[in-house]
Amino acid sequence: MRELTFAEALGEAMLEEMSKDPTIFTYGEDIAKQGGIFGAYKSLLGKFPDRVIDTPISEEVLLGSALGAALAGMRPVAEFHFADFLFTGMTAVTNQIMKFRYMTGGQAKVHLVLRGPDGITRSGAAQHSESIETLFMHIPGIKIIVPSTPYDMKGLFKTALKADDPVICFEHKKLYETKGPVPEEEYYIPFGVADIKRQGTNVTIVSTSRMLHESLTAAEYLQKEGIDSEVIDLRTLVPWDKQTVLNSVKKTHHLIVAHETWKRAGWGAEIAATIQEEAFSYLEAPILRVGAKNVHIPFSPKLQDFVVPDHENVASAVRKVLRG
Amino acid sequence: MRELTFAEALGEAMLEEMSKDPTIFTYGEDIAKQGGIFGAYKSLLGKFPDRVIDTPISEEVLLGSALGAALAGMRPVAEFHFADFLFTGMTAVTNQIMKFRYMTGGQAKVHLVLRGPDGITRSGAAQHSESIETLFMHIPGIKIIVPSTPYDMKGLFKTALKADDPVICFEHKKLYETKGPVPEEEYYIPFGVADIKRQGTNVTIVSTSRMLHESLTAAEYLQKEGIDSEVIDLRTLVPWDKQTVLNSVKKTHHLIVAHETWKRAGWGAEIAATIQEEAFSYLEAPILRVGAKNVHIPFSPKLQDFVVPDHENVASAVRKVLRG
Amino acid sequence: MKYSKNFLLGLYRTMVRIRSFETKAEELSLKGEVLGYVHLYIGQEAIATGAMANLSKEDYITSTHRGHGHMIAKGADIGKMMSELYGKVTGYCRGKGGSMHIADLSIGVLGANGEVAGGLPIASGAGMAIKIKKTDQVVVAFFGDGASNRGAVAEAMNWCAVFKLPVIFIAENNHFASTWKEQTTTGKSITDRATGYNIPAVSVDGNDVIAVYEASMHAVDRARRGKGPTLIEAETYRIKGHYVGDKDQMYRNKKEVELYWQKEPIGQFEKKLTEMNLLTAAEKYKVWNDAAKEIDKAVKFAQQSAWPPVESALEDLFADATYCID
Amino acid sequence: MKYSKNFLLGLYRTMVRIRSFETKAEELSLKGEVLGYVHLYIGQEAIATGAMANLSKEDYITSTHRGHGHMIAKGADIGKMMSELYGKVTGYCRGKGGSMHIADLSIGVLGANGEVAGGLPIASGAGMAIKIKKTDQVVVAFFGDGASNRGAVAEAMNWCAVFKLPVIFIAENNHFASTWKEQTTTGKSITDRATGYNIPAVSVDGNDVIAVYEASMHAVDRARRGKGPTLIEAETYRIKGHYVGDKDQMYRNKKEVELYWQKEPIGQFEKKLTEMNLLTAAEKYKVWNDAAKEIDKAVKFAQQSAWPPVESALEDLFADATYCID
Ligand SMILES: Cc1ncc(C[n+]2csc(CCOP(=O)(O)OP(=O)(O)O)c2C)c(N)n1
Ligand SMILES: Cc1ncc(C[n+]2csc(CCOP(=O)(O)OP(=O)(O)O)c2C)c(N)n1
Ligand SMILES: [Mg+2]
Ligand SMILES: [Mg+2]
Repeated sequence: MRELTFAEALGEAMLEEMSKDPTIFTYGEDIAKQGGIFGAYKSLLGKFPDRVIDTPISEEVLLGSALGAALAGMRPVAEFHFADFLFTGMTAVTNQIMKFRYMTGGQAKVHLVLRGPDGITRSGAAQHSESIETLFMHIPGIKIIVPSTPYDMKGLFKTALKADDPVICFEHKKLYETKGPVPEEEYYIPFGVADIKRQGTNVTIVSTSRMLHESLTAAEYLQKEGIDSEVIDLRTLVPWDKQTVLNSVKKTHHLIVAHETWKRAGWGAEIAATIQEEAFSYLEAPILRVGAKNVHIPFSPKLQDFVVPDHENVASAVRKVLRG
Repeated sequence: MRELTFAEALGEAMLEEMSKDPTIFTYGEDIAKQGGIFGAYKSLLGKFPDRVIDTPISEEVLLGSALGAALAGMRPVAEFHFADFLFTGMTAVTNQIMKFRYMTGGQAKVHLVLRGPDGITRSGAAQHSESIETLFMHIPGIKIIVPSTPYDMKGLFKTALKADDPVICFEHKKLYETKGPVPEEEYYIPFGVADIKRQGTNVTIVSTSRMLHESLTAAEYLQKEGIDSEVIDLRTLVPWDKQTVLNSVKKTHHLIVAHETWKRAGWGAEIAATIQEEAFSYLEAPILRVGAKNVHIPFSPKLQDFVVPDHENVASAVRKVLRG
Repeated sequence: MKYSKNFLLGLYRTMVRIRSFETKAEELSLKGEVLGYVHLYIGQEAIATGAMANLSKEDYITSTHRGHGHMIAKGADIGKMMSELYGKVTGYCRGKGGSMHIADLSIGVLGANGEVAGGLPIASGAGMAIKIKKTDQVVVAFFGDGASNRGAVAEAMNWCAVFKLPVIFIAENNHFASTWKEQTTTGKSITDRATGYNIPAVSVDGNDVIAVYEASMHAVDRARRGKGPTLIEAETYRIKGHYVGDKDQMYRNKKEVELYWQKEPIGQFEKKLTEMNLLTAAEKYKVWNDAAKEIDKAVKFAQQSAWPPVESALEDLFADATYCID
Repeated sequence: MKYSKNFLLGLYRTMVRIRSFETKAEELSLKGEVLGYVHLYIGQEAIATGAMANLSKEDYITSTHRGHGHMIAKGADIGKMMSELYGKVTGYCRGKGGSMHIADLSIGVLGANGEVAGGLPIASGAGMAIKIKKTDQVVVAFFGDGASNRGAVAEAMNWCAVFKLPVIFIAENNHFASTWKEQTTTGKSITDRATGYNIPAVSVDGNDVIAVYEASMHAVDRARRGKGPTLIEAETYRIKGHYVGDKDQMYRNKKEVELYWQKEPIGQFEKKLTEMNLLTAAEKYKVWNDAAKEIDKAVKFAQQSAWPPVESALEDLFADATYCID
């Protein structure tokens, strides 16, 4: 199968759906003239001049206008530039977009997509490195996609572009350049369906995005030690595929949840709390979580590596849970 | 002992500390001329005209200016009016206040307090009823106080006013008018020390704020059924008193966490995930969480009652955890 | 006057219907039948009425926390409004929204808003949609003098100016932001704010329905012709408390309030119409009486409507909520 | 000219030191020794230099993502700066901040900022503190033309005007917001934004250090006398890419960039000083040479400094972190 980068897969999803649906338009800071800071919109360069729009640095209107445009019949795709800058327009998301349909008793379909990069780079430091998907899982009203491969990126994003509800998509900065197979034929990936990226019998590792790859790497190392890991990619957090995780845990009796965002009150806690509740008697050891330490992302590379988890942290957690 | 309302206790804390420390000042929307919308500043009416300040409706500057004032040597106390409107200035909190000291390598003490009402009223609806303390537990950089009684309100707040770190205080709207004993003598309550508000042997209920009272009510009902509950008030969420909860669970072998905020990815998940990790072998049943359902707070009273938990939800969870 | 009697009486009728609705809402809120926070539009009726007289159902508006007048002037069903204020299932939002979240998408009302200035980004987005779809719709975004200090207002003005969006900003300057009179707003007039964005701006007497109508007419016309946004400041005065229940009002002088009751828009317009022999005592009586009857019917409808079933609390978050709620 | 040679050469020296630092930072960033995103101040040296010449260590500034020039002009240690850019433990932020979070609280720099316009609320708060403490300090808040479209800027201008705070807003209009030239900013000049807040505003040639110095002098003087904020727009041009690594710059014309290299502030000032016989070739050589030596020393210091110990990553979040980190 042909290979695309993660960025190209996103671009292709946009191109295909925009070609079919004239109500889709996309806008944000520095997207039209240079195809996005991480190149995600290179495929759109020179196309759809009315529907690929550079905007002022005005995040509250940037995000809030997506709601207005959706209510007026369009399907806006607003880029938030860096996940950290969702905060400069946060009220438009949490108080408006995520509440509108509910507050008005279901009067409108709020079909809009917010998307952009999250996660670490090399030395992005505290204000350009955050992963804040947990916030949108806690507060109700938006669906969350967190793809880990070009294949998932394209398929999930195409679904988002057809969805009748608000969707937020977090694209990890370190994934944009990664390559993977993407079929020529059109396909859509439904929300709420996890993908078992590796089958195994001893332990279940639940992850997403960059940490999914770290988990797969950890699984390789662990295999050499005789530990057979099942690695589940949730792919979407709202909704999240509880059943697949439960089934796996009932088989492996051990669970690790691994994400890049802070461990404390991160979404791993939700998975852990839910699974211990629903599969209590199947668990042979406590569920362990792997996540960033409770500080901000520091600038200096070794500090960053220490704060943010990688495959070694996943592997240690697995060893701990299996060997005590 | 004399009784004060929760609002009076807060007012007294402010009055005492402002009288001693000329660097404390407080500001927000509609606080100076009418003593705050929930009357928390009635005790300050007419006092400290330079240090009790009404402001424009400009939440980003309202919140962000607290950082600037702290860096310039003051101890600002900024009122956020409604927890929901933290979002209109959220970036000032998450990107500035909570990161400043860390990003600058510890160059400054960021002594500031953000405070205001959260939680439900009767028909406040989706934009005036939120509890969002979990966000500040997830993202590092601010200490969180969530008092449940006038005594705790005063003691914790006095500590906040002397702290050298950012503190956010959530005061539940339904608590302002509640009364409780407050000694005449000055006292401070340290952060990170839970208060066992009721001793018990069969089950541990961890809670805060309004839900603490619902948990105590539930405990009364349960006592009649022969269930003896221990009710722990965490009082602060960053830091939270893990040891007290662990000790209790090792005794009762059963744990319920109850909060008003959404159950999904709420702070109850953090408590549950941590305790199952650290007291796995002591647990005789899964930890259950009680929280709001995953929708917004609806306007109509019966809908609100259905979405937001009360003592009955706590009691059912206890029964379920003890009886299966 | 260059307007037909029919047209003028139409404006009058709308203002009276708003006033009557609000007077009743106040009474019912004090009684505890109407629930939640209620911010009355009394004294500002000329603004919604004058502005909306230029709009059709296809045009959009974004409203505020003080939004009943906007809804009524845009053509909302008073029964569904009242029922929503009661929290009943027949209300506009099936009892989920209440006064501060009332909306009627079918007539272009993109929501009241519990967040001050929260409507302006939404209005900007509706404007973007219109521009891309190339229709001749317009959007009117209402906000208060207090709201004008929120960053969202500045962002929205610049945004709409940059893209030449068909958005009309109407600042209802009632000189209060809850307890504060003016002191938190700088600039000589809110229209000065438009200068920085190269937006034409005009200040009008917000208690004069014709003045508001005409100013809006020009702005709407400009917007429909693709010339971009306009800011209108409508000067008025908040003669009622900030919300029902704001009793003491220690922050202002009772005399001042009495003074402004003399200038309220309906009385002024009645006087003008009477002087022009366009409104007889009988006609006046009929307008008020019709309004009263309509409101009574609405109240009865609300009272007799059912509470929403509790399970409906879990509906309406998503169009497709599969596995998203539990 | 009414200024002493000493004073003028001081300004010149500061500009040269900034330029030299930035040129070296660019080189080292391309080499990968300096880490993270680096936004160069090259071409804007006159603004930081002219403004800061009015300030003392006790005065505050808030800086931007393009903040090296502000730091140096305010009197920062170049060694600690370079070391921070390397992520070393001897850096200003112990390697935790990098270019975008550099700060020196001891000389009143309340931080660079990775968030566009993020400094303005902070500056407003420092202004409040000064007003309450009744000292004669001032605050200078720098921001870009792109930043001027964020709501925070409008909120801060109104806020500082309402409370008459000693805050000077300096808009560095380099005509670019990353890839965008002007098109996202309306208004004829950023000074027009001040009208809405009744703030005096002036536009100056930001490549003329004396012009910036004088405009700031008046604003600072006004602020010290308790008269409130001023907005200064300093017109300049971003002759380098948005950040080191912004190579193609498809969004602009190479010719335009060359043109503006003719107008860059140091060359202009050198010419002026030379014409006035205040700068000999030897003096000029010495200034550049001293700067180069200082920078070399700084680089060596950075290179020879240790990496921060990993455990230090868990420090500095709180003054008292008991039970807060784990
Ligand atoms: C973002 C936000 N901040 C604060 C509030 C609380 N609040 C509600 S109305 C109001 C005053 C609004 O004044 P103005 O915009 O002039 O409207 P008016 O009430 O005069 O109609 C305030 C502060 C809010 N609802 N939203
Ligand atoms: C709130 C926020 N939005 C977006 C960005 C990304 N960003 C960094 S610099 C920049 C352009 C800033 O332009 P301007 O304010 O004119 O400053 P200049 O780069 O020209 O110095 C943008 C969009 C950011 N850092 N912060
Ligand atoms: Mg007002
Ligand atoms: Mg610029």
